[in-house]
Amino acid sequence: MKSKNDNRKNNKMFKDNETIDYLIIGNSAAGLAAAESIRELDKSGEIMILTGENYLNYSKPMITYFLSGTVNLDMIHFKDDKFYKDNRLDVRLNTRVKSIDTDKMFLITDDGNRYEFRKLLIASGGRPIVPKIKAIGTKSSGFIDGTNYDKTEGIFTLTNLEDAVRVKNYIEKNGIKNISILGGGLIGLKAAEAFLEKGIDVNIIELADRILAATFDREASGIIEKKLKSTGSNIYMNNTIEEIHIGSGKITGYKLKDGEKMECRLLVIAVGVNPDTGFISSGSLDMARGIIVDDHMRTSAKNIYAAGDVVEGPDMISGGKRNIAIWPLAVRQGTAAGLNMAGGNKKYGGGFFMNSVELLGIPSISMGITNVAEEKEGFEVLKYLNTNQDMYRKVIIKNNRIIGVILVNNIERAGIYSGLIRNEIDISSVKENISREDFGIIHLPADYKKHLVVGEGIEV
Amino acid sequence: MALELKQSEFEIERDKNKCISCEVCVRQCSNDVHEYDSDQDTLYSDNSKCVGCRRCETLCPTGALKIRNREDQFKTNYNWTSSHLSNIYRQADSGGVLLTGMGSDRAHTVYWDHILFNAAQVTNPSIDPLREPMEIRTFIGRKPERLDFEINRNKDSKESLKDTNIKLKTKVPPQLDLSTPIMFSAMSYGSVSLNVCKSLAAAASEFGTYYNTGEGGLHKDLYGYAKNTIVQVASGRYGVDVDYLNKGAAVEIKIGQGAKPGIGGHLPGEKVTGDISNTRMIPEGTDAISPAPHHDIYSIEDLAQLIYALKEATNWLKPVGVKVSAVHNIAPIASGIVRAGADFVTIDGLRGGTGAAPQIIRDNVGIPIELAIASVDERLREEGIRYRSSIIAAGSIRSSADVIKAIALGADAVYIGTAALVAIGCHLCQKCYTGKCNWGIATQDPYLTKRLNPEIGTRKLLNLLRGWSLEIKEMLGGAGINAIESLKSNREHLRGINLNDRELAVLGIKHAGEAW
Amino acid sequence: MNRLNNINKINRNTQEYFSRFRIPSGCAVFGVVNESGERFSGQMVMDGISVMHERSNGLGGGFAAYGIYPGFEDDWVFHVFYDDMETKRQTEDEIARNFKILFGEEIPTVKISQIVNPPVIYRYFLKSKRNGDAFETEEDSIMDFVMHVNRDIRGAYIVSSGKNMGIFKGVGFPEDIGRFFKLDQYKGHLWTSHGRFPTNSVGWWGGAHPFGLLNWSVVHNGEISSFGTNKRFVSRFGYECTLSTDTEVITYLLDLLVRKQKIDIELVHLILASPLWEDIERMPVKERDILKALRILYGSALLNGPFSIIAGSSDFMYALNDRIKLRPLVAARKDRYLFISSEEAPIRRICASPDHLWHPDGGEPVIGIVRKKEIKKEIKSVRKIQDNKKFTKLVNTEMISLNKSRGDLNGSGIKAI
Amino acid sequence: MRERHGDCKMKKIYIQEEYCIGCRLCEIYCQVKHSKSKKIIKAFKEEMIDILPRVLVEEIGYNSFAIQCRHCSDAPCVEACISGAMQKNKNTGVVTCDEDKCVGCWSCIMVCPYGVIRRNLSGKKIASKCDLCIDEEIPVCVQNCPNEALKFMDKDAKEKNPVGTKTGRKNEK
Repeated sequence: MKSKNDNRKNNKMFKDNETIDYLIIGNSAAGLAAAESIRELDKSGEIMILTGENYLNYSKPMITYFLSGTVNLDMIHFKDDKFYKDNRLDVRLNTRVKSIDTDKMFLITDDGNRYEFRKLLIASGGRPIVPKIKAIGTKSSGFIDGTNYDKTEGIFTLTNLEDAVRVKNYIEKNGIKNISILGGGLIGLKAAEAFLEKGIDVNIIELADRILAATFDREASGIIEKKLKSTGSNIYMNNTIEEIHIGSGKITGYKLKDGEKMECRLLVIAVGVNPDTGFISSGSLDMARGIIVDDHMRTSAKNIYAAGDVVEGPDMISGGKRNIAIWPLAVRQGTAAGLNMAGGNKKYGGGFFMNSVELLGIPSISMGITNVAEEKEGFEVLKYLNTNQDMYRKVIIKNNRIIGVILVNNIERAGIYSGLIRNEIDISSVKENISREDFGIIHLPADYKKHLVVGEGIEV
Repeated sequence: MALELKQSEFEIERDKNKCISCEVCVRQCSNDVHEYDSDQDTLYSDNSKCVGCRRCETLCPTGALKIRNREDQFKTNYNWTSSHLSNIYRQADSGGVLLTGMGSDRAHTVYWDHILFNAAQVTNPSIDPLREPMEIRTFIGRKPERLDFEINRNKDSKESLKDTNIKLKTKVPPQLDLSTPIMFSAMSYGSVSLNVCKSLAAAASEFGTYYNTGEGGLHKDLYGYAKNTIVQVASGRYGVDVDYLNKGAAVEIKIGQGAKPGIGGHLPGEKVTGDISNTRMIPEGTDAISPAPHHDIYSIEDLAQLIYALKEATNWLKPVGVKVSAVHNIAPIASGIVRAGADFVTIDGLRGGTGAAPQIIRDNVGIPIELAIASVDERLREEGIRYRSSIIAAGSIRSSADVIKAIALGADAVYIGTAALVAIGCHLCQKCYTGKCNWGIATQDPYLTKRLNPEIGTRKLLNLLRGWSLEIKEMLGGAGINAIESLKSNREHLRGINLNDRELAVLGIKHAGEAW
Repeated sequence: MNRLNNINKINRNTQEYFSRFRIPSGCAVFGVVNESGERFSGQMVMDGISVMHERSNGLGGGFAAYGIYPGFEDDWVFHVFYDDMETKRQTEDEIARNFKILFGEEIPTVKISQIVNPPVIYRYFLKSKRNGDAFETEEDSIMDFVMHVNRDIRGAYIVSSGKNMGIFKGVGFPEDIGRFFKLDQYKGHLWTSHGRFPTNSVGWWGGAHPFGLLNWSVVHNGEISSFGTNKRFVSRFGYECTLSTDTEVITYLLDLLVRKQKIDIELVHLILASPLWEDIERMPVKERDILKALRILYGSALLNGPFSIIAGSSDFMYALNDRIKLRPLVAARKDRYLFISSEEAPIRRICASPDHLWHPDGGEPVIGIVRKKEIKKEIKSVRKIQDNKKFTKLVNTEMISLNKSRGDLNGSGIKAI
Repeated sequence: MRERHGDCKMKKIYIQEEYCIGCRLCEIYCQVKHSKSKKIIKAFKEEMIDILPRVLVEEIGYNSFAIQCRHCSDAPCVEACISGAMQKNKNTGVVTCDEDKCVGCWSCIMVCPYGVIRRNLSGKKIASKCDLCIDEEIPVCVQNCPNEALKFMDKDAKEKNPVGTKTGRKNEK
């Protein structure tokens, strides 16, 4: 793929300064969706993708499937070589962006190259959060944090394939039988599931009083906890790691906040992800937690767009801007960004949080706002709980519109809820049916039902 | 509660090797014959509830079901037949008039089956309808005795008529213009579902013929088919007002019906739901009772008054006809009706269908349509008034051959009712009066009426009309005739078989083997 | 077989037999008219029809001739077949009761070997005595009388019943019938002729063609599949088909439409061979409405099935094919002559180079109109000459003169009744 | 705003709910179609444990309809698929799930507003959905619907003959 660059006709004054039509930072969901959309409208423009990773293509959410062995490295890609070829995408691997000049429209990479662009998309995704933890036995600082955790053997984050490959190799090389996971969120639990599937015991340390606190309510968390515990895993709630013990450059154990000391040869830190915006100099783009974009995925700088986990885009439920780092929205944002970059006019309608995860054989889906105090004014909560089958269904309603849903175990037809949220359907006429176990289209308000049944597929 | 003596008429055979417990039969039976037992993962069927409509048999995806007539239900007895015994048992249980649906199933002579049609050989070429024009367009309505023209031409001049101004002086009365001599009989919304009405109306409209509203008024969904609608005025006068009359292309006064001469109708209140009550213009939930006679027609001159009242109401723009059952005096009755001013006379024979009739009446009252048509045509011709009215034959026209024979006997066109219903699914179980028609025809239960998709109904009816019309053309062509007019009352093309002299004489045909 | 043999012998029951069965037949038709009203010898027509010998089988032939009795121009003339003298007496009584018989005689014939067992053949020149009140027109009363005789008097059959015209027919090939009746000695302005090919072995003199009623004569080739319908249609107007022949019903239809209902002859084909609906629907509104009305009303008068007909009347000859032309028909003109024929050969035989020869389309009529004015002129002059003579002589003036010229005087059978 | 993949010409299954009679033959034949043997009796008696119908009949009282994947133009399931298993064929417009690639994350179930993707747990966890019987001229559910409550046609045909309404063309003679 790089050869294409070399073959380019040398008809410009400064070879290195040749301007690229569409430059994309990031080679994952948003970046590739954008590339594909650009190509749809612009058959000839040059598209270049820069990525800091050294794999041509893989699906980030699938790395835990890789860990568990469900997929191997051949199967983990979500776009094949043909996709890159058909869309004529010039991908530069191991090319990390160092800085961007938003005015003069060029960027500099870690390796010192300078790339001028006409249009830029920042789809750099997220970076794992590594909290600052006291380290005992380390040669240097006495702390580990985001800058140095990877210097200690046995401490990993788990957000990209390289991480997963390293974890996998480390387990195999060292015959690891027990893994501690800092963080009982989605990544932590997906990792836990992968390890459990491989027959490795798991300790989960969660700061909150329950796992999946961000996306689940107490009942839903309880179902998963119960299941996790039944596998023999330990969950340490209201807890965190206070100090990490290191010997010969390797982790040997840690001490919990409550004082308990644990042996540990492999620690996965999965407390969360932040938008990867380190290469953006402050003041050059409007930023909050992530890059702020408008409904056309434009940043505050001309000709610079952003999409995916790195942005704060319109949130359908709150009406404000929010960083919602989920795959479907990354694709949708990338698509919108790409079309707009290539001269189209595609509005991104906003999104809301949703997540599907199957843990220990229990499928669950959550979407929108899932934790509200029932007594809080204006909210209405409908619940269906079948304790025998650990079946749980919860629907949160505000102003007769659904704003959040949790489904555990029975996730069939979950998408109907996301449709109701997305289309802001008034469900007051069908409230009594909304949380029933066999909920279906037939229970929907007549107009919307008709739209679904007689229509011919949604136009997003 | 005493044991009911009536016995099941049918036996349901379920081939366990084929049954996949898909429960289609359970879902399709409105009589709750089939039941799924989840404990045993088996289906059971209750013979006694089965009406023999064969919906389950037809829809069973594996052919696991067979509905059989129950043989040896009773000890064989040629006098006390099963049907007599069953009827007595039923009546001993119920104490009422036994109701039934559709036309009589008794073994009365079907004269159609004793009449053979002709074909041309050697002396007269047969005509290939696929290559030559073959005309079956038919007009229903009063014809003037003659046409007068105003021609301004000197008889001795050599001027050709083409260059002359010809004016038609005679005013031709309104006519129904049929692309084929087949129309759909009166079937009211109420006795059949709206989807049936829609199918009939759309098919009639598409094919260029007419359907008849029956006595149930006209649902607003059918207004669009006005050009192809014959609106009926029956003794109950349901849904009749001046708008209704003018929504049709013709008006038919219903005096009688072949299945129940002399008997009125009764639509129970529970069937008079919102839409039906609107259409019939009666309060919801009230019984719709059509009296046996029209209480304003106690004699022929009363009929004449009504005919002319209806003509006035429709500005003399629409033919007004009269429908009567074929009874013993049908010829003079028809003559009276013609003289009373009817533009067409519909004669409904003994075997004509119904949604509900007392079985005893249906099977024992009236005469077959074949004989009625022959004698009415003959009588009207003798009286020299045949041209004044068209004759429409009804009452069990089962095939295009029946149509051809009816026309050769003297009818202008036929009405088909049962044949049309069969085309859209009716299996003649004769349980129309229960309102639980599994084929979605004679029912108002929304769960059942859905089963007739009027798009399919329309298509099937169109196919039937097309098929019969093609066959009529084939038969005409075979007989060396290329216009249906030339078949009308052309009894020379008919021969009887297995008929006695009296029957031949009434039919006005020779016996097979007798030449011209 | 007995029965059929009897029929060959022209039995009394013949008519009854014929009235019970229709006998389909193939045929030859031929007609000539001089539109100026100039009269010409029957020889021309005999020559013509003889060319189409193959189209007949000897079971029927005949001619209709118009303008042959100029001396009785305004009187009815009946040609009658009798089985025997008793029937003749009975019939003549009936005639005398209803008519003033101006003159009657046996029609002169010549014995030839080809013609066997002829009936007794007479003609009568008559004035009606019937009370007109019972009938709308005199014609209706004549028709009623003719039908009465043909129906009620066994063994008597009125062959033609018009004015200044006559039908000559019988069992045999047409050219032989012509010779038998000595038609070469008659002069008329309009002739039609017919050779018959019935599809049974039965021949009957009355059943031969042309068929006549009043001034009408019809020759026809074909088989009308709509016969039953047409028969029932005309029956409503008092026409009784006693012979059950297609030609008979066609004749009645013409009489009904043209004479009784006064439908212009130029419109008649729109009824008898009406255009197809698809053609009607393509026409301009006014024409369409007329055609539609005609077809709606007269659907039962549509002649269906193969036919070519030539109808004669006092002042026109009318030919028509069925609407899809299932039978041959050729027409030609030369000067004021119009020829119509089943085949072209007879026309060429008589007139080697016509001005115009064509094959009429199905349903397209050919009409030769004899202008009354021109006829009148000629007749008047004839009358003048004849005024002084006895009417017994009037009848055969020309014929006698013709006979004389040929040296064959066979007029001795003439006698007054 | 986009005309993707010539979707107008794509034949789709249209639903006439007013004529769904709730017989569920669509489900039955769908199961047979996606069975190993494709023989109805064998499929049901021996293989049924593995087969999910890909068309769902929903029913309350006399209201019922059968619904299957709508093969949306901008299919949210394709968008949400993390493994690249869910694909919309650019030529045919058909959305299919590549069962080899599917990892059973159920993201598609989460986003499908019709709820017509189901979990197939019989073997490896995979998402199961209507494949429009791509090797059949007409999908089997449509073929076997006894009342034409399902119709298979392209958008043009649909617009010419809108589902659920009668043409009522008058015969002009």
